[in-house]
Amino acid sequence: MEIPYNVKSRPDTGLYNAKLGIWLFLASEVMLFGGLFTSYVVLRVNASAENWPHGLLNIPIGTFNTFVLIASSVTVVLGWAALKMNNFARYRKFQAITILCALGFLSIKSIEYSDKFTHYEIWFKDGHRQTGHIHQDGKKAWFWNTKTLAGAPAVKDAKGNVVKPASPPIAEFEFSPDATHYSDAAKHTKGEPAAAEHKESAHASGEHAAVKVKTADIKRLSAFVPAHSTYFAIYFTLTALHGLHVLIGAVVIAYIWGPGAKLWKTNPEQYVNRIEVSGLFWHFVDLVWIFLFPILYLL
Amino acid sequence: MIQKIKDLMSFPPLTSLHGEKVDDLILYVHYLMGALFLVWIVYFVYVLFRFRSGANPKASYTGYTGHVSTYMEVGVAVIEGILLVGLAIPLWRNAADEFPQERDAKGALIVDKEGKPAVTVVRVTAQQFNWNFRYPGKDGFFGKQDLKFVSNDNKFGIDPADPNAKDDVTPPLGEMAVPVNKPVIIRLTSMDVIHNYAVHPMRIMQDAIPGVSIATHFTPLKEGKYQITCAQLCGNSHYFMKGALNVLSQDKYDAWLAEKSKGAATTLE
Amino acid sequence: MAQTAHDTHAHAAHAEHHDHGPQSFWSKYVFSTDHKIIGIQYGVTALMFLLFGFCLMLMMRWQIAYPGKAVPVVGTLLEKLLGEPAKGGVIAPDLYNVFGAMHGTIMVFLAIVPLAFAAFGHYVVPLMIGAPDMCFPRVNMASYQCYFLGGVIMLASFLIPGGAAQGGWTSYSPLATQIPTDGQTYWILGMVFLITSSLLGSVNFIATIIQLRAPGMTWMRLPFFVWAMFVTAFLLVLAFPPLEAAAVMQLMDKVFGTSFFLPEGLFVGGQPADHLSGGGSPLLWQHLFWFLAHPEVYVLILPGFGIIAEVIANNTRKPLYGYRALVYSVLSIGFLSFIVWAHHMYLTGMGTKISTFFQTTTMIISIPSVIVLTCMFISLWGGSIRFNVPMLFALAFLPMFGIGGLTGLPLGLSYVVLQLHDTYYVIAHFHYIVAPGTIFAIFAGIYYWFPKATGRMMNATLGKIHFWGSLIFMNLIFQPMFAQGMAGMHRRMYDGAATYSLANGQDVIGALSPGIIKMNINITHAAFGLLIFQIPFIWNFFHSIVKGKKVTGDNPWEATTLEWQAPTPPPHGNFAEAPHVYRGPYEYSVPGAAKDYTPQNQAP
Amino acid sequence: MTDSHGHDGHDGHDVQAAVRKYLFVFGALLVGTLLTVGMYYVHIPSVVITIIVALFIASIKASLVACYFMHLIDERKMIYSLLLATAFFFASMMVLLIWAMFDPPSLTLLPAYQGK
Ligand code: HEA
Ligand code: HEA
Ligand code: CUA
Ligand SMILES: [Cu+2]
Repeated sequence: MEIPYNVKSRPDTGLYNAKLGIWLFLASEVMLFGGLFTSYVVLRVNASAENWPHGLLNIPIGTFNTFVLIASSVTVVLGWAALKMNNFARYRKFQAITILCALGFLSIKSIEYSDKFTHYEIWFKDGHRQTGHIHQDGKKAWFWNTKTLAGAPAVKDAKGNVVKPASPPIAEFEFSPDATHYSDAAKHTKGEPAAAEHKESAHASGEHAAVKVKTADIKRLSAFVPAHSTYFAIYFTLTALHGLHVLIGAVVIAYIWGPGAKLWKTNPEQYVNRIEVSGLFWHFVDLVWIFLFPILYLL
Repeated sequence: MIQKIKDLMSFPPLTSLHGEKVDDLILYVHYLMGALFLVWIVYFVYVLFRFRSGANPKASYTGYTGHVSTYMEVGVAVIEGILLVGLAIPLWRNAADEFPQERDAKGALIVDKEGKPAVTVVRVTAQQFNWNFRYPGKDGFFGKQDLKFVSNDNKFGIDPADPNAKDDVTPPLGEMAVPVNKPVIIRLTSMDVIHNYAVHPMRIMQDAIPGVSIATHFTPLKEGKYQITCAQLCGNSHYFMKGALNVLSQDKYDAWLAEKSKGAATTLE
Repeated sequence: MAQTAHDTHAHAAHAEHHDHGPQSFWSKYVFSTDHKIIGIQYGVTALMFLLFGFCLMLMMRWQIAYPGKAVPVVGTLLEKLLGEPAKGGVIAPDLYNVFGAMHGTIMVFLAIVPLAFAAFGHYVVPLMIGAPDMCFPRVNMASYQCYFLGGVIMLASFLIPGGAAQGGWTSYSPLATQIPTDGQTYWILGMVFLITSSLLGSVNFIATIIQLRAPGMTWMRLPFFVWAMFVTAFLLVLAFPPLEAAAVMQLMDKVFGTSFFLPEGLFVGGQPADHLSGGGSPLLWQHLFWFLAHPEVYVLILPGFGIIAEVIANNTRKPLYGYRALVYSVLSIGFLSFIVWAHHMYLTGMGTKISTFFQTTTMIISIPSVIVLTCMFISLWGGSIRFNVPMLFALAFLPMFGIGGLTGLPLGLSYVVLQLHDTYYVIAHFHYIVAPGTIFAIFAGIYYWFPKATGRMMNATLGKIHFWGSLIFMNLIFQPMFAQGMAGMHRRMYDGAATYSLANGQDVIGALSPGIIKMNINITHAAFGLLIFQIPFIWNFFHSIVKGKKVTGDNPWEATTLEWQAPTPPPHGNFAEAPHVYRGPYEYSVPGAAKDYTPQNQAP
Repeated sequence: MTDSHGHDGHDGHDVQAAVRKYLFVFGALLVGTLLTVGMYYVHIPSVVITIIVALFIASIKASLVACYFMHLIDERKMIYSLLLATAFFFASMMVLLIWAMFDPPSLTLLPAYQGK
């Protein structure tokens, strides 16, 4: 016996199996991201102004990425429409753009990520704080934190061979501070969400000249990694989870586009269904980003 | 009679003012449960006997057609509603919102005939695996507390600049005392993980959660030694996290406090 | 999206099975896409976990009864396996917490849900609705594999240094993140797999029930069991993801040093934790956890209701009383279960408004449960009751669930919780529901559907021994816990609350009396008694697979629902010819009919 | 276009119209994004208004995607009831959780806590 309604819709529900399946799956995804959004609100309301950085993300890049994702959503649905009109070649073209957009989105996101990993905040013992970059041997330092400054003993494997040489404690390092600190800026422009745009420009061009910073003066040092603050924690959690969805969606779409396309010859109706179902998932991913972008970048 | 029922159900002894109401509510709910259980179990046994296949080889397609079950369901709902609206909710308002007044409108301490504070206020900070207590001292004011001051030498985050902190009293770990027959307010928080402050004869239990301060209140009615149970899993020695609560006469309490406040200022920093 | 990649291959898979070519052991029993095999895989794996969870509990009960004494029989083995925490065969406090957390986790997520929901659901639901299989057979297989992997991760975590999770099955932060071992990380990873598994499974259930009902199988002709599964699947689909979100955040806290659930000024291991950014909230975890965990407890009981309903209808030889009322009740239980969760959190500093809301919803949700039980009870009236083994378990379920459910009522009132929160009263409350409740329902289901799955009956005498032994010892275990709880004995006490006993000072008011402490020993003995009475069952189970009495027809219980109209055991694809449904599910003793049962697919 | 996109026959004309609709929605989405970003640079003095407007625009965009790209607008009742239930549970989670976290009078967040 064959499983019914895999291809054709069941008359009384008007749905084929996979379509119902994907909607159910999306319902659970709504609750998954819903849980994270709810947490975002709670943490945000809980946080004091100094502990919730503003304007550290690059808005033009974010906006551009939003366009990329929206465009990919449109090409999915256009591709599907092309197939409906039996135009396989056109479908292929549109869907190829979708996949490229997905890759583009992910690449841009990873550039943004790496930018954060090399951007630091220092809490000085005297209470003031500063953001900026750290240079070591002329290169940008990655992933430093307070512990890095203390140095580390050599790592040896079981046989006693040195796997990683010891790093000496760092007494002083070169730091290029940004023009303003987000929490200072927030104080000046009381209550405005902005304060950021000086920041952006500062970051882009007007970095102050490098200064020497003494480890002894530092209470805490952190790159803009999840552990930096609850804001970055939720930022990375949400965007990474979203990125994972983009990746999975792209893989599925690419599979259907490439090796899976044989089905078009044998069972075109089912093939179109697959496009529709993968498309539904893709639009959902887009939909999540539509909320993520203003919440994380702008508010 | 009621005491007999309570003993039968192994209620612990009762030594606080509001505890009576906790017990009453527990008893009322259990009466409801007991009645329901009894009715159903009698019916159950009867039915199993009467309609066993040996005695009743041919089942009835229609079965029971009356309405008694509907009345029972409505009855249960109504009784639950009465318990909820009539008792549970007002009582909880009393526990969570209606705190005894410690100060009058002008901010002066309210005192009893002997000039002693009418309400005892204690700050409780739980830690793995013990209890820290703080008393406000003579002025009746606690030092300001802010988590940003927390450090190894200042575990409670007391504002070092606040003069009110100077006469605060910190008895040894795990030792708490209160005067009998006077309302007590405790303000609970924790330094590390979630604990729970429970004293069963007083019928109080309250979570101690890091980052927040939660207040609760009770009025002890009987002098004596009590133990504070930690009622929330807090690590490998959770089972061992016991505190002492001594309910003393006013005189003894004053003496105790005076003794503990010697050198109070130094225990702080 | 997983569906898109998999579902439609079923077509090909079927073609392959159609020619009945010889299948390898692997493709037939391990990587099977047949819903029945998957059901059996779930069942057997989950029974193992049930036994394992029980063994963990026996070791804990030993420690509670005889604190600091070496565990008999397995003590040396424990020491060999786990090292320091089981030194000399004595359970250390850390290990006790490991066992406690894992007993809860394993019982709930790896034993009861996979048995009651996944095993019975996978095996029975498609048969009951007259479908050839589930909608997405590949997804189905993936669901079992995720479950299996999750189980392996949970088991593996026992053997890592420091052992498995120790923060209780509730894994409250900050405790769960502060314990310096990796157990919690494994727990979270395991949970992610288990969550994925139930997600895949339940999406499949819902789609199958909506799409693959046989012609004529309208919603109001569905057996009640299918309804129960339908609602359960919805609970899993919609309540689990927030826990997944919370798990991801806790994982970040644990691995990447974030502070989602950690406030400012926290001490870790007695030192101020200035490496943490702070700003998180411990209560957030509790809310997200209970948002899942309350619906989860109904996931534990609804399949039980379903099984019981089938067995009772069959063995009273009459229709269930109030079928519609039952359906609407489970629907409202499912609906309401999403908005009562904070009744687990009354003592977290809750104000009057919130507590009023949650107390009210909690009281309201008890009403449909009362209706369900009432309908079952009244179904007995006028029946011709056969006391076979499944029916015995089903009948015992009723008062046992009654006790567990009724004791939920006081716990639903916040003022009462001032006395009873986190005491053994709570332990007794929910164990009455899940142990003599759901486990009995599971036993009833196993005895009932065993002949369909194997073509052989289980031995009734052994079954009756199993039943009476289990019933008596279950009550001996859990009844005293109400008294202990009322007296103020708390759960998760490594030494069985000896620290708080009168023995430590005669003048302490309210310390636990020797009588209360002594109960620990009696309970433990009863738990060992319970173990002994499981032996007939285990033997019966395996022995009957190969040696049990062969059934003479496809319908040994003379039942009406569709699964009994399929061949025994049903082949891949289930029915010889697609069934057509003409009537409701419980047409027993129809006046004027020739037999006392009229199958759903019997043409009028 | 009920069930549309019906898998069975439908003329290219239908699809053509749909394509125009998609492009229109695409345009609307771009405009929405620009509006949100623009508003940010304009510095509306009230944070609350900024948040409300931003979320409002986002919701509009989201419903456009859901209704047209995901064809919700001519979807079946089954899907509607599913999404309605999900929306309800999501809303109750969000609202009740936030309410429960910030209402309690007996619970004071420590940093703001003033000694008495
Ligand atoms: C399957 C599991 C299950 C089920 C169905 C329930 C059902 C209920 N539970 Fe329970 N509960 C748990 C599992 C379950 N619970 C668990 C695991 C915990 C502890 C978690 C932890 O902290 O680790 C817990 C804890 C728990 C608490 C928190 C206690 C605390 O920690 O302070 C509360 C409080 O409201 C509660 C209430 C209820 C209520 C009101 C019901 C209601 O739905 C019950 C409704 C049922 C009835 C009202 C019965 C009706 C029957 C009749 C009328 C017929 C009677 C006939 C005869 C007896 C013959 N439960
Ligand atoms: C579904 C859930 C479930 C089930 C079924 C059980 C079953 C049992 N539980 Fe448990 N329990 C929990 C969920 C469950 N528990 C949870 C969530 C906690 C809280 C954990 C925490 O604090 O975080 C807890 C805690 C808990 C405690 C408190 C520990 C403490 O706080 O320190 C105790 C104490 O006695 C206990 C006892 C028991 C006993 C004696 C059983 C018995 O009823 C077990 C009976 C088992 C059987 C009868 C097994 C039969 C098996 C077979 C027959 C196998 C056959 C195999 C084949 C055929 C292959 N449990
Ligand atoms: Cu502190 Cu348990
Ligand atoms: Cu609950």
